[in-house]
Formats: sequence, C-alpha cells, structure tokens
Amino acid sequence: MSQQGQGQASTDQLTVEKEIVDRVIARFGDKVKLAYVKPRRIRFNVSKDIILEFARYARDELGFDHPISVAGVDYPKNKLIDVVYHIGSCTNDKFRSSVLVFAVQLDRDDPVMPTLIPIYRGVEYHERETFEMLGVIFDGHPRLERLLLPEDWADIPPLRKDFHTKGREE
Amino acid sequence: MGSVSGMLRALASGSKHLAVKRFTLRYPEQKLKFVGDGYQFDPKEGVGIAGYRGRHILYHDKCTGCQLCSIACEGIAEAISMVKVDKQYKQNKKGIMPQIDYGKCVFCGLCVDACPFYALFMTDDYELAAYTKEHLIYTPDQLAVKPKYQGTYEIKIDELGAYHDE
Amino acid sequence: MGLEIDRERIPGFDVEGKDADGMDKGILTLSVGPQHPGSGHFRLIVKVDGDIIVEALPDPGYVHRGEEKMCEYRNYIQNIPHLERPMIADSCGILYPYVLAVEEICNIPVPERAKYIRVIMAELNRCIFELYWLGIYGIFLGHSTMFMWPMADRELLIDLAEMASGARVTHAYFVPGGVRNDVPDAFPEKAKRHLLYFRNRLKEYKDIFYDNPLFQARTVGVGILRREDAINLGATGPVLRASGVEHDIRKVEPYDVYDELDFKVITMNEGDSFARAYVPWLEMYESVEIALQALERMPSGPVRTKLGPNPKGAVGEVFKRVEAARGELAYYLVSDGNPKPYRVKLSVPSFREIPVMAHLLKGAKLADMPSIYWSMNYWPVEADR
Amino acid sequence: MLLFGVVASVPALIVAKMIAPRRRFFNPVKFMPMECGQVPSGEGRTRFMMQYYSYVLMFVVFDVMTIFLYAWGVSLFGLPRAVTLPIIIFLAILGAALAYAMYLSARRDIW
Amino acid sequence: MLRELLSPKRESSRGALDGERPANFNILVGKLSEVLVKAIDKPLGYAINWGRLWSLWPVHLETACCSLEFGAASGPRYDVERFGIIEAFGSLRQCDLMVIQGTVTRKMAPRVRMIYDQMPEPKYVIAMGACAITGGLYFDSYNVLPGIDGVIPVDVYVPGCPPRPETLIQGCILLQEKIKRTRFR
Amino acid sequence: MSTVSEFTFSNFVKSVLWLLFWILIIVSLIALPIIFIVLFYVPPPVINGVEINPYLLLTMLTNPQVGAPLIRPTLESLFFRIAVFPGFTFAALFATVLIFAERKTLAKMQLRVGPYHAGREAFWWANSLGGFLQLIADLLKLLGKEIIVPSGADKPIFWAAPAVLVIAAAGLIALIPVAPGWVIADIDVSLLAVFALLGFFPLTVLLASYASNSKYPFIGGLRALYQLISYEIPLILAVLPIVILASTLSLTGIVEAQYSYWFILLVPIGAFVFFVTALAELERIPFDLPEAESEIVAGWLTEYSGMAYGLIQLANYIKMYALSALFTTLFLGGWIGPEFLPSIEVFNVQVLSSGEVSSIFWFTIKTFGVALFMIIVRGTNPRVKIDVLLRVGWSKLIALSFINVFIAVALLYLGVVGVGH
Repeated sequence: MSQQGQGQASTDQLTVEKEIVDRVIARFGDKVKLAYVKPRRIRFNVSKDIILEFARYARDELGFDHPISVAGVDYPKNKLIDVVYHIGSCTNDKFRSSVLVFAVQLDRDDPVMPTLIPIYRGVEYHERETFEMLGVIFDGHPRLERLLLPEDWADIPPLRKDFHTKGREE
Repeated sequence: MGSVSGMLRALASGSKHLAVKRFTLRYPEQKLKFVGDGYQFDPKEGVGIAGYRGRHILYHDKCTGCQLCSIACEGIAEAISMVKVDKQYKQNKKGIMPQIDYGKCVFCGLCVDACPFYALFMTDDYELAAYTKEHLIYTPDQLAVKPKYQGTYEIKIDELGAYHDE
Repeated sequence: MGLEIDRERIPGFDVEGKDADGMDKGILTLSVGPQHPGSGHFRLIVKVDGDIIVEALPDPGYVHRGEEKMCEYRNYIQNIPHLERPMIADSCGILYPYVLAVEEICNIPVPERAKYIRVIMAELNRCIFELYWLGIYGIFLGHSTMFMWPMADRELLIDLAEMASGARVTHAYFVPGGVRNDVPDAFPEKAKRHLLYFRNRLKEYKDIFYDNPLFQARTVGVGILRREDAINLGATGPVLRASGVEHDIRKVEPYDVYDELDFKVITMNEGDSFARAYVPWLEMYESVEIALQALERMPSGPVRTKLGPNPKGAVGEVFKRVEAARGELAYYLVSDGNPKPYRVKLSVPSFREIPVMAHLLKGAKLADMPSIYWSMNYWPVEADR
Repeated sequence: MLLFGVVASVPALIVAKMIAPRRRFFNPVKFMPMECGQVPSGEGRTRFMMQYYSYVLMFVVFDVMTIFLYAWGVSLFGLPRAVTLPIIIFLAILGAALAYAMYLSARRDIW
Repeated sequence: MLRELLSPKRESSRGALDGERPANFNILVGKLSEVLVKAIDKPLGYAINWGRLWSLWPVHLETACCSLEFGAASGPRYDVERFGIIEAFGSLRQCDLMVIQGTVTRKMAPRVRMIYDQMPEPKYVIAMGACAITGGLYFDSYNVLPGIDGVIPVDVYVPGCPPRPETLIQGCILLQEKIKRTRFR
Repeated sequence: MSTVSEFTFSNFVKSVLWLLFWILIIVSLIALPIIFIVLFYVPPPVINGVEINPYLLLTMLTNPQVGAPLIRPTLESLFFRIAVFPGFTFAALFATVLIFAERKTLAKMQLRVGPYHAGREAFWWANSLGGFLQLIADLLKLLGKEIIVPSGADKPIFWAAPAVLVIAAAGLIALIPVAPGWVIADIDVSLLAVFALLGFFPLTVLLASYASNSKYPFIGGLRALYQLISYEIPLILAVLPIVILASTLSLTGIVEAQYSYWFILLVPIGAFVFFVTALAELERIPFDLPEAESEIVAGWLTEYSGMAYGLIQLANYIKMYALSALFTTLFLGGWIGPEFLPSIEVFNVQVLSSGEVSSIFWFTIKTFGVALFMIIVRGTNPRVKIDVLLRVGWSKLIALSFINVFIAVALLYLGVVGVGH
C-alpha cells in the first residue's frame, strides 16, 4: 500500500492535526484507521459502512464543509480501489488550513459505496467522474451516467490500471 | 439620474479612446522583437537562457547523434525522429541527426534541455504554416538553416497609450 | 463490473426534447453548445419554459483528453508540457501545484530567487487569465469594446511572460527545483513599466463596464449564490469570495514566498453576477501589487536546482493546492517509487463550479444565462482535463 | 419606390441562387435546422409559453389610443382651448390605467 | 500538381473528350453559349473569387485551448479584421472558414463533421495547432483523434501549440493564396 | 464552367479585354437589331419638350452642350428620384458608407485598425482606401455563396422575407425630404406612413423566424415581437409634440416649421426617447435582443445564409440611414442650415442651385452625425434584457413621453412657439 511509512511526521508543530485526530479517534475509535498525519494533511481509512456517519461528523462537528477533490486510485495488486475524498474547511478558522483526507477501500470487482451527496452536494460531479473513470458505483446518486467520455464509449473505465492506451501496453 | 450619468460616463470613456493611439501590430509588415536569439540551454549550469521558443536550429558540427533529444520527446509529442544524413561528421559516427515534425512539436524546449552538446537550440522563427503535413517535417538540413527572421517592433508606452514602434 | 449504462439517459444526440410530456407543456429544449457563441467547448442542455430556464444540465467532456491517464505513462519532467495544456490562459497556475507536489515527493530544494520568479509569473498569469475572462464576459453581454480592451492590455503582460519564459501562453516554465531559466536582465524594469501602465488601464474598465447602468441591469441581483450554498456546493476562488467567504489559499496555506508578501483577500457579500465580475477586477490590483513587491525583493542567485535526468519519487502520496486564477487548484499525486507517478489527480476549480452553475441556472431567465455561465470562471478545457 | 425595392432586391437573390455553388450529391445533414452541431431534437415550432402576455394586451389597447392622439395633435392649434380639457382627462385615464397595470406587473413575477 | 490540374491544356483536352455536345451540333448556338460562358463566367469568377479572399468569416467553433490564441488574434494587437476576418458571426450559416482550434476529441468529432456539413459552400478549413494536425501531445490519449484529416478536408495547417497569432495570420494568407489559385465553382 | 489558371493581373486584364471583344460582337449582332425594332414601335421619351431620340443621343456624344439643358429635367423626373438621388442608390451608398464607418469607428474605439488590407494584392491603390474595398469583397462573396433553405421551412416566406425587408426600407426613404422639393413621395400624412412602415419590420422578422423551422429563430422572432411591444408606443408618443408644434403630419411641413428653432431645443426629452426607441427599432446594440449571439446563436438570422443574409444586412443599414434621417428631419431641422456652397452649373446651365446644394450638404452631415452617435453607443454598451426593456419602455419611456407632450402643449398655450410664430 502506498500510505505506509508516512505516519512518522515531526510531532512538534502538528498540534492542530493532533487535535483533529484525537477528536476523530475519540468519536469513532477503532472503526477508522489513521493512515498518516503530515503537516496540514490527515488521512483516515474509513470503511464504507460508516462513511456517511463519518462525513456528517466531519462536516457538522469539525467544520470540514466543502469537498476539494474526489479521487479514485486503482490498486490491482491488492484488488482494491481507493476512493479518496479531500475535504477542506472555510468556516472553521482553526482547521481551515488543513485538509481532511478520508479514503474508502473498495473491492475491485464490486466497487459499490454510498454517495456523499446528502452531506456534500458538491461531490455530485466528482462522483460521476469517478464512476466513469474507475467504475465505482455510488448508491443513491441521482444521475450516475456518462460525463466526460463519448456517448459510445464501450471499453473498460480508462483510469483502471488494466486499461492501456494504444501503443503503451507494457 | 445615476443611471444617466453612468451612461454618459460610458459614452465619454468610449469617445475618449477615439483619440488613443492604435495598439495594432501590422503583422506582415511589422514583426515583433524578442529577447536574445531564442531559447538556449547551458548543460554545464543546468539552466536555460531566456529567449523565444520557435523553430529549432541544429548545429551539424556539434550533433553527435546521441538521440537524447528524441528520447526526451518520446513521452511528450514524439516529434523528433532520428534520420540518416548524407554527410559524415567525425563526432557523429552513426550519421544520424534529428528530424522534427512541426505538426507534432509543441515547442516546449525540453529537447533543448536534453542536448548535452550545445547542438540543438531554438530560434525566433514562428512562420511555419503550410499546405500539407509533409511540408511541416523539417529535415536536418532544413533545421541547420538560420532563419532570416528579423523583428524590430516592440511595445512603447507613453502618454498616447501603448503602441508598437521600432 | 456494473457498468451497464442506461443508454436512454445518455446526454447525447437525440434523447432530450422528444418526450411527449415536455412538448405538451411547451418546454423547449435548447442545446447551448458545442457550436454556440455563448458556450465555448461545452454544452448546456437548457430547457426553457417561455423565458425561464426550468432545467440546465451541463454536458462537459468535449475536450476530455485523458490527462490523468497520460500522466501515468510519463516521468515527472515529461508531464510538464501536457499538464499545463488544460489551462493555457493560466499555465503557471495549473503547473504550480504539480511542481510543488513533485518537489515534496522527490525532496527537491528550491532556490530563493526561483520562488520569487514563480510568484511573479503566477501573478502575471492570474492577470492574463482574468483579462481574457473579462473580455469574454464583455462579448457574452454584447459589449465588443470590453472584449478588445482587456485583450489589448493582456498583451502587455503576455509580453512580459514571453520575455521570461519564451512562449506566449504555454510557458512550461516551472520545473521541479525552480524555473527553467533566469529572467533576462531587462525584465524587472520592463515589468515595472508595463505593470504600472496596466494598473492605470484597469481604471478605464470601471467607467465603460462596471459603472455602466446597462451592465448593472444585466448582472446586479442575477444568479445570487448564498454563502451556505457556495460552501456546500464546493465553489472556489472568486465565486466563493464574491459570496462573502474569505478563503484564499495564498493566505490560508502560504506556499513559496506568499507569506512574506503583503496583500489583501478581496471579498464581497452580494454573491450575484456583478460581485463575481467585480472581485476579479479588484484582485488584479492586488496581483499587480504582489508582482511589484516580489520584483523589489527578488534576491540574486541560482534559479534551478540541478537534477538528474529522471527524478524518482518516494513511496507515498501528496496533496498540494494553490490559489490559481479561478480558485483552489489541487494535485493529488501518488507515487510508488518509480520515475513515473502512479496516479495524478487534478482537482481543478472549473470542474468544481459545474454544480454551482447548474444550481444557479435553474429558474434564471434565458437572457441571464451568459452572465451566470461565464461569471463562474469556468474554462471547459480545464474542467474536462 | 416599393417597386424599385423589388427591382433591386429580387435579382440579387436570383443571381445569387444561380451562381452559388452547389454540391452534386444531396447532403441531408446540410439542410437540417441548425442546432449548434447537434442533431436537432424536437420540433422547431412548438407551442411556446407566451410570457409578458399582459404587455401584449396593453399594447393592443394603447397602440390604437396613441394614434387617436395624433388627430388631436394636428388640429390642436386650430381648436379652442377648452377642447383640451377632455383630452387631458383622456390622457389621465390612460395614465392611470397604465400605472395600475405597471403596479400589477411589479407584483407578479412572470409578467 | 495543382497547377497541372488547372492548366488550360487540360481544359482543352477535356473539352475534346467531353463528347456530350457534338462539335458540329449548331455552330452558332454552340459558339454563342461558349461566348456567353467566356464573357460572363470568367470575369465574374475572378471577381467572386477575389471577394472570397478578403471576406473569410470564421465559424464560432472552439474545440480546445487554441481558441485562446484565436481570440488574441482577433484582439487589438493582431486584429485579423484587417484581412476581412471577423469573428462575430453566431450562426454557422453565414460563415465560410472553419478554424479547428485544437484538439478534436472523440466526443467532439461527430459534431465537428456536422458543423462542417451544415456550412454553406464554399468552405475552407484551417487546422490550428499541433493537436488538430496530428494529435500533438495527445498522440497516446484514449480520447483524442490523431488529427482531423479523417474527419474533414483541411486546406492549411498552422503548427504550434498553440500557434502564435502571427502564425495564424500567415496561415490565413496562405489560404488566400490557395483560394486565388483554385477554380471558381 | 471555365477554369482559372492563375490569378495574375495580366490574366485579369486579358479576360476583361476578351469580354469587351465579345460584348462588341454580341452588341452588333443582336442588341442593335433589337434596339431598332423597339425604336420602331415605341415612341421615344420626351423631356422638357425635347424628344430623346437616338440622333440626339449621338449628337450629345460629340457635343455635350446640347444635353446641358436636359440635366435639370432629368433630375426632376420621377424615375431618377426613385432610382438615384433621394432614392435607392443614394440610400444604398449611404448604407455602405455607414457599414464602413461603423467598422472603422468601432475599430478605432477598440484600439485597432479594422478592415484595411482588402484587395492589396490586386490593386496597388487598395491600401490607400483604408479598406473600403472590404465591403465590395463582402458583397461579392455573399453573392457567390450558397443559400441554404432548411428542410421543413416555409419556402415562399423564407425567400420573401429579405426582399420584403429591403422593400419596406426603401419605402421609408421615399418619404424623407432631403432638400426643399427633393422628396419622392410628398404626401400629407407621411409621418403616419412612416409609422406604418416601421411596424412592418418586426412582423416580417416574426414571419421569417417562424418560416425557418428552427428553435433559435423562433425565440428570436418572439423577442422581436416583444421588442416591438415595448418601443412602439414611446416612439409614437415621442413624435406627438412635434406634430402639436408643427400642426402638420407632413415631414416637409415639419422641417419648414423648424426655421426658427430646431425642435430638439424645445423638446429634448422627446429627442432622447425617439433616439432610444430608434435604436430598439434598428435592433442594434444595446437592443439587439432578437439577434443576441451569446443567448440564441444569431436569433432570427440563424438560418439565413449567402445573399439572403446580405440583403437583410443591407435593409438594416438602409433602415439605419432612414431612421437617422428621420431624427434629423424631426428634431435637427432637416436640411436647414446656412447657404454657403456654390451652385452646380454645367455649361453655364444651372443644375442645382446654391440653396439646394447646401441643403443636401447639411442634411447629409446631420444624418451622418446621428448615425455616428448610434455607432458610438453601440461601442460602449452591452445588450439589455427583454424584461428590462419592457419595464423601462412601459414605465420610464412612456412617462417621459407624456411629460414631453405636456411640455409641448404648455409651450403652445403660453404662446412661446407655434405655427404662426
């Protein structure tokens, strides 16, 4: 996995980050896994069962109120697809320089997870893009359909690692 | 009344510009002046020298046929391919030199960064439009020609506004 | 895989408008784009009921070029030219976070002078983009003079950027470890001259455009984006700041030398199209201020750290964000230790404005469409990547 | 003059039609209604919601009334002054109706 | 090649091979019609071809980022209106020049073709930018066409990424040369 | 169809010479016999008591002095007036100059050059014209352009609309007096006729848009209708004080009533309202809603191509001339101005008197000034919205026009001005 070996951030200046971690751990305990803490970046790995709860907690209690990016990463070796949400904050002055990262690790053959639109309305198009590019299905999404690719696209989703463009098969 | 005065001010502002000098560069007759002789790279320092990134110039007496420019371009646009040249140079045992397809080139200059022998630079020439794609492929011999391009005009600023002048 | 797609619902060639339901109500489905003077390389499917837009479905993807997939086949340096193509009007802005991310993941130091040059170039590019944007905004509202003046003044700054980097718009100037070449000796003086003249020119726009009652009639009170909506929908940049949220990455999370420079974050509370058009104009003054300060303080020294041909990244991931001209631009970069990145994700501001646009267009008048659409700071190529 | 308009404009159309280039084969796409590069969907002439309908009604009324004023205006100089009073009253009624209509329009959104 | 096609020698030989109208059909009528064609068509053809040179109205089609430099070219500094090129026509029915401004993706290609089809004759195409000519940077992208030659016929190639406005103007001048030398239809 | 080997100047000259040669042959073989046959049956026209027969024409070739007394009667003939001077040719020329002036003035305001190079490869003097050949190039191009009629269009209406627009515009210029006595149709109620003709345009636009069978023209046509609704009444009301002050509906009479004061000095509000509504009538920025590019592609013009489009543009600019001239006539005193130009004489026979020349000069200058102001307004303003236009038209402009009417009535009753003044 990519995120190992990064948890060892210098511990002195990270008071704000530490506070976020403590509050999240206090609330969710073992259900979330801390992947790393770096200056201004905190990543948790969250299972898809509690993702809605987690996101709601992050929005309402911690003040992480707007989505910056939703990225899917394909790991064919581990048979996993990470859906990584980067959430920022405008309203909470303390946390506004930090980015809360939480990732859902899905089974690569059956990537289904609930949509986060009820909590962050802005993720609608990000999730459509992730659906299109990696084939992740978001339960409850109102318009899960073609976004960027042509209407007659019939190949596998292009950002999966087993999709190779012409002349670049390795 | 505020809206009327706003309208009048807009009209006045527009009319005022009837007296401002024209900004147009009359291109086919006037050409722009650039800094330096085009983008160059100093491999010893590892830093480029500022200049316009136009068509390349290839110094046949320095090119060793090492293909580094071609390799650099491989991941970018695949514009550079190595072709045989008729003449033999003692530093160029293989007798191959880059040929650039300007239908693909994006003028990023990373091939110049890759050349360790001061052989490939860029020039100020940008007049490359052509009728066919074949005309856009420049052989090593064409690349060796120094462009006859000479621009003299640049932006002048004074109380009449900005305009182009020699 | 679960990739079956309901072909009936694809926003494509012939599906909309044929349902008997919509016809009976007299709802007309307009396709605004791709060949439309008011759309650019983008399509809005607009359903109008008389003069009111009942639904606006954005249909991006006409310029989707697969940048993220291409990144996986190229090494860190080769990625530079094509990663700036999505936003060539602001090519430094879109390259900036990538360069910062690569510097962090490959652990490359940056000389001090290079940092200042980067800031100057980023601010010049911000102005270049805003001027182009303003020009198109003018022509969208039928004001051809307002297209031409910003285009003319933009050329002053383009001349500066070209002087430093060697290309008009696709600079490919930032590299991991600094910038590609030092600025010419004549640059600071010329830059000061052009920037001061440009700042005077900016005043002219107020009379003919912002104070024009006809312009105000088209934008004031049109497409009001409330503060909560702006935050929740993920709006960013001038759109967010026009809704009264003081959020600027240059202040919130300063990169390079922004924490040493003195500037203000512009906000307005109205949240309408006028505010979204006014904020960039005010920001251009700040940009000129920043660039002038950076020119004053620029130290001498090297501008580029010498690198090997193929820098390798450490295993791990970085998330870097900067404030580009259109808002918060972030790169999520995953590395598996190879010279090539494992995954690059661009989170571009234009893409984040799409839901805002759809939200605002619903219920607006058809004549308000251009002013709302273009006030979003939307650039289709960037959104599609 | 009108005839001359015909003489001047119709030949231009005919000449243009005659010398304009045509492709030999028939390209049905060319003659589709233009819709921004899309295949047109739906009818070009639909039933369309008539917005600002009340303005149309007001127009029908006022247009006739204003033309009446011309008959008054032309002969005003020859008329005794007392005749102006009814016209003033007439204008006042018109103005009041207009003001009421504008007041209503301000209260309704869809006008 | 072009010159050969258009040389008068070929014209006369084609007239002989034509065979539709026997040469001795009716000397007076045959001559007169030829005379009329010669007398009216040729100068009119010159005149209208000359008009086309200086009145190229580009269609408002933006396919990718080169539209930026196209906008700059119609701006005050380069001002293509000097050459009669006005970028102000909304509808493609009034246009006769199509500047493909950059990358044509697979989603855009059918639309580009359709826009080209819907334009009235005569129409000319300029491929602007490396992406429009060969695919450029995106030669290995899964969603980009390798040049637009397969979609529509191209008259002039303007390389660059994006081309300078000067290069675009040079391309327009080349196109004018080409129109001068082509047959009036 | 012939082929063109190469476009060189010598080829061009050769083809022209070739053309002349064959024209001579055709003339001698066909045209001359036809002329003789016609002359045999049709009596020659009589001007000023002189019979215009071929003999006289041939005499005029060698001795032009013979024709001199005939010039003035020719100028006064109806055909000349319709076809040439106050009529169509003059208006079309004026419209052409307006197109050119518009493009150049906007370009200057926008810090650029505008059309400039047209024709420089063929004619060495092309650049010295500053791009005037551009218009001829545009015209020739449009003439040689395919006209597409969309499938499903109502073909007769689609074809007729451009011609109808030109005809209506031509009808407008017939009513405008250029100088004392120089008007084609001098009728008593010419002002009402002008209003009737002005109402013609939006209806034609609506028909044309409906005939196109396409969505954007459809919306554009409806917008033209709304626009008519919003400006028509202010337009009519703004002219009412003029009628009150001049006590006539004839345009000539209105001009003659302004010998002491121009009406713009008495009713400036009316002039303002008339100017705004004239802009709306012309569908020019800031009121070009039916053609708003960024909203509805090109509005009702979307499906028009080639010469049909060219004719519509021609009609638009003739209309622009007509409305500027109308503004001049109604508010700026028409042809009134100091007499300072000399009379025109040919072989000592006076063709135009000094007063006439000055009148035409003043009229042209004033009209051009008004048109130039319209161009500057176009350069400095964005487009408005239809609901704004309706609201402003119905509340502000109508209120202003009513105030205006009361001012006129007050002026009349206070005895300040009037017909007998």
